[in-house]
Amino acid sequence: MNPTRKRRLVVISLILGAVGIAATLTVFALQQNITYLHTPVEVLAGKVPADARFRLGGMVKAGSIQRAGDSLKTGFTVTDGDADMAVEYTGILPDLFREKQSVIATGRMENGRFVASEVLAKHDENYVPRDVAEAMANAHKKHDIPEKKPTAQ
Amino acid sequence: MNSPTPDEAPPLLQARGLTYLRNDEPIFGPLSFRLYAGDVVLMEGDNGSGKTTLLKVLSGLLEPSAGTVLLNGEPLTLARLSHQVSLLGHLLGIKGDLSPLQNLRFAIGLGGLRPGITPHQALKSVGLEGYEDVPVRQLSAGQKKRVALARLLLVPAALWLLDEPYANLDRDGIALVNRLLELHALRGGAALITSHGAYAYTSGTPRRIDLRDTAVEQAA
Amino acid sequence: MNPLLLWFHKLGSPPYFYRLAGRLLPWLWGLALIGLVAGLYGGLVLAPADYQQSDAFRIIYVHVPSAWMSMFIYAFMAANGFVALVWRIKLSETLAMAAAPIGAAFTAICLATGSIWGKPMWGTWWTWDARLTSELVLLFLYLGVIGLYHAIEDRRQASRAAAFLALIGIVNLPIVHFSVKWWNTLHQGSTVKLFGPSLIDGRMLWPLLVMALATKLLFAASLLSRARVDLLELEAGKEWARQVALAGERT
Amino acid sequence: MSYGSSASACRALLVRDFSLVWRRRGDALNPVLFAVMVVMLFPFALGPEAAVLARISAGTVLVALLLAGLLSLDALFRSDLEDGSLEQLVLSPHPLPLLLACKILVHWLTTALPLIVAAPVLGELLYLPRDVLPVMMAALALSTPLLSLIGAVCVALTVGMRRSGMLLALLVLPLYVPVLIFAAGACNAAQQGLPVLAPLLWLGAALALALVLAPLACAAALRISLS
Repeated sequence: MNPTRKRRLVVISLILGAVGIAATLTVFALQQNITYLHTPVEVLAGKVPADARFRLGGMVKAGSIQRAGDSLKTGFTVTDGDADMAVEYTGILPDLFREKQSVIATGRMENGRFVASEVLAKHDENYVPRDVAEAMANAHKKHDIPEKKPTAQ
Repeated sequence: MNSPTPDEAPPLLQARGLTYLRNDEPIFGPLSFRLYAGDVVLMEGDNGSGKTTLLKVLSGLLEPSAGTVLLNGEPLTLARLSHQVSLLGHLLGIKGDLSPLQNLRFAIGLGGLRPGITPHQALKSVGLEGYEDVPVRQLSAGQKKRVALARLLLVPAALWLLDEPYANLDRDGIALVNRLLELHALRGGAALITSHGAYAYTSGTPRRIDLRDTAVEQAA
Repeated sequence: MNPLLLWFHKLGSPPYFYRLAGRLLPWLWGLALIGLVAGLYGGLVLAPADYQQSDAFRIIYVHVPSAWMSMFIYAFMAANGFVALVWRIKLSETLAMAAAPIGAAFTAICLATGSIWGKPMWGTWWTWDARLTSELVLLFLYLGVIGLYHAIEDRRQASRAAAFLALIGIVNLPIVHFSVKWWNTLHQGSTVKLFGPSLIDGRMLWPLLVMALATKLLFAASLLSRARVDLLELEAGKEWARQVALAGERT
Repeated sequence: MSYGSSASACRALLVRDFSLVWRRRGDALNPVLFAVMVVMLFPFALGPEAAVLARISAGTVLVALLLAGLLSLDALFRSDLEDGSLEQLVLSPHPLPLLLACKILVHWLTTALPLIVAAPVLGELLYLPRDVLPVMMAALALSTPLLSLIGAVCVALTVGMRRSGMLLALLVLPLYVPVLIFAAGACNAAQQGLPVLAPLLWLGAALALALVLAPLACAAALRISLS
């Protein structure tokens, strides 16, 4: 075999080897799941260590928002459909924060409540004109169809 | 490899219509010439006439804008070329922090060793006996050049490309370079040297190539 | 040679490209302008307000097209860089380097509009989520390519070095695109999908598509304008460039 | 005639570069000193509160090491370029990527390794929780070679320039960011008692690719820069 070809063979097999190793490690890495946020179910199942600061993700439960009259303190419940988690936050909430809205709250657990230092509203990828949304809501009410949940994740 | 008789052998180095442009300004060329085993060719040209660039193109460091370089009749690839070419540029490629011996050992590791010579012998033949273990930094400019010349002796390359080999050398040094060139030519090597004209290869009858002259075809 | 290859070959010659671009440019600028006006009017005035974000959503008519352009231009730049490195085609070098500042501008617009929108909607100017971070990295890659190009004196060597950097940076493109899918983060997923139904009402969609087209035209127009100047500079010593300069003086 | 094997060329290169570092062993410690200084500034700026410092300790150490590595990066090919050894390296009959891999190895061993050895001390200065230390060391072991490899490619692109400091930082940082994110991600996860394996595996995967691809890219970049 001439030297050029031999060299090329070595390079190609090295690259293939590296890609193989990298792919294997990637497969293992994908099995471990990197979580950007945790849902209430995961928190209640004890997947988050007690004093860890983490992001809690889910939907604001309908009718759960309680605003304190004299301060910026707000309490609400975040749900992922299976479990609920009480959240406490002091500060200005984003415009999109409302009932049935996906939110991501950063903070830690204190006495069974999640005390948030930051609440971000997650927008979903659906854009619907207001009149259409109202018409749809009316139609759903009329036919008693549960409303389509905006994807929480 | 079979060894054909010298008459049939393709030239050690052949340039065909070699041109180099920088920012679309021609640096040199088109240039055509051949170098056979035993040739020592002097490349003349003023400062800035592209001698250094030509040597870089011939050594494979730069790619020509047009034309081809053939080595033993085969087109240039860096891998093949570098086995057979030794370049001594303005920058000597010598580490000031290391001794001549360490520098030479590195050069041997990189380029291989010509049979029948040791680093000590090479240093002796360039007149640096006794300086083997002195850091190169403490040597004079001419002595540094001699270390680089010792490298040429050690590495088994048939073609020497020397950029201003006489610069920084005293009369003995110039004689030494000429002696080395002669020896190299006798052994079947070839050399292309540049000079801005102040010194010249005195022994033998060196062929000359003038860089100002475009399209030189030098038949041997 | 087959006609398509022949055409590409011709296109690669700077004087031919210079003349062709010169003929195309007025059309491109005109169409881009019309498209921008129509798209912005459609998006900012005609499109109905969103059920959740009301009027604030209208920033997508600038934000989303610039985000698409930031990636499109990078891919364009890297593809031309590849051609420039492999086949040494001068036109590709010029196009790649002319595209870089335009791409950087679109990326900056995308980041700025996203930030302006993020403050009222999400509740933060900036968050280190995967989409935002990778888009910021994209901006730095553009800046690196531009910086490297201008730091090297020899124009052709500079464009090859910068093209090489652009090629290395291309690993970032899939990260930008898939970041919202791979990591479950704050930034929402794609609304307009190439495959499958888009998650946006038709009345809101068409201005977005018009804007997408208009930004492409805008890119093409500014790219050709820039490339023409660069080519003229690069080929200043050539006969055709001298003729162009003389013709310019005469008129 | 014997041209020598590629292995002997690598050995010669390693021997030469190590003796060069040994001749200037004082300079070799500069990155470590720099990292210690950066780390020491944080308690002054943030106050000596242990809880605050412990929270940021792993990230600070990572950033300090990254910056220290960045400082020493410029020297990777600088002296070889200035004395012409780089030309000899490029012209040698052996595969340039292999030789460059050796140079990168020397760079990592002489600048990153002392930093890794110093990392526990730096962590201690910032009250790094003891149980996070092994994870941080693993993250450093995986990320510093990655930084050296990526950095070498960028240095090769800027090698011809006389003043390349800021430009080099601009080129290198976007490529360093993902490495830093995963390394810091592992440390933060460890600090909160979350699983740490995934970011480390990602770093490992990137390292496997970079070990092969970076020397090749570095050689190509160097050829462009020297032309």
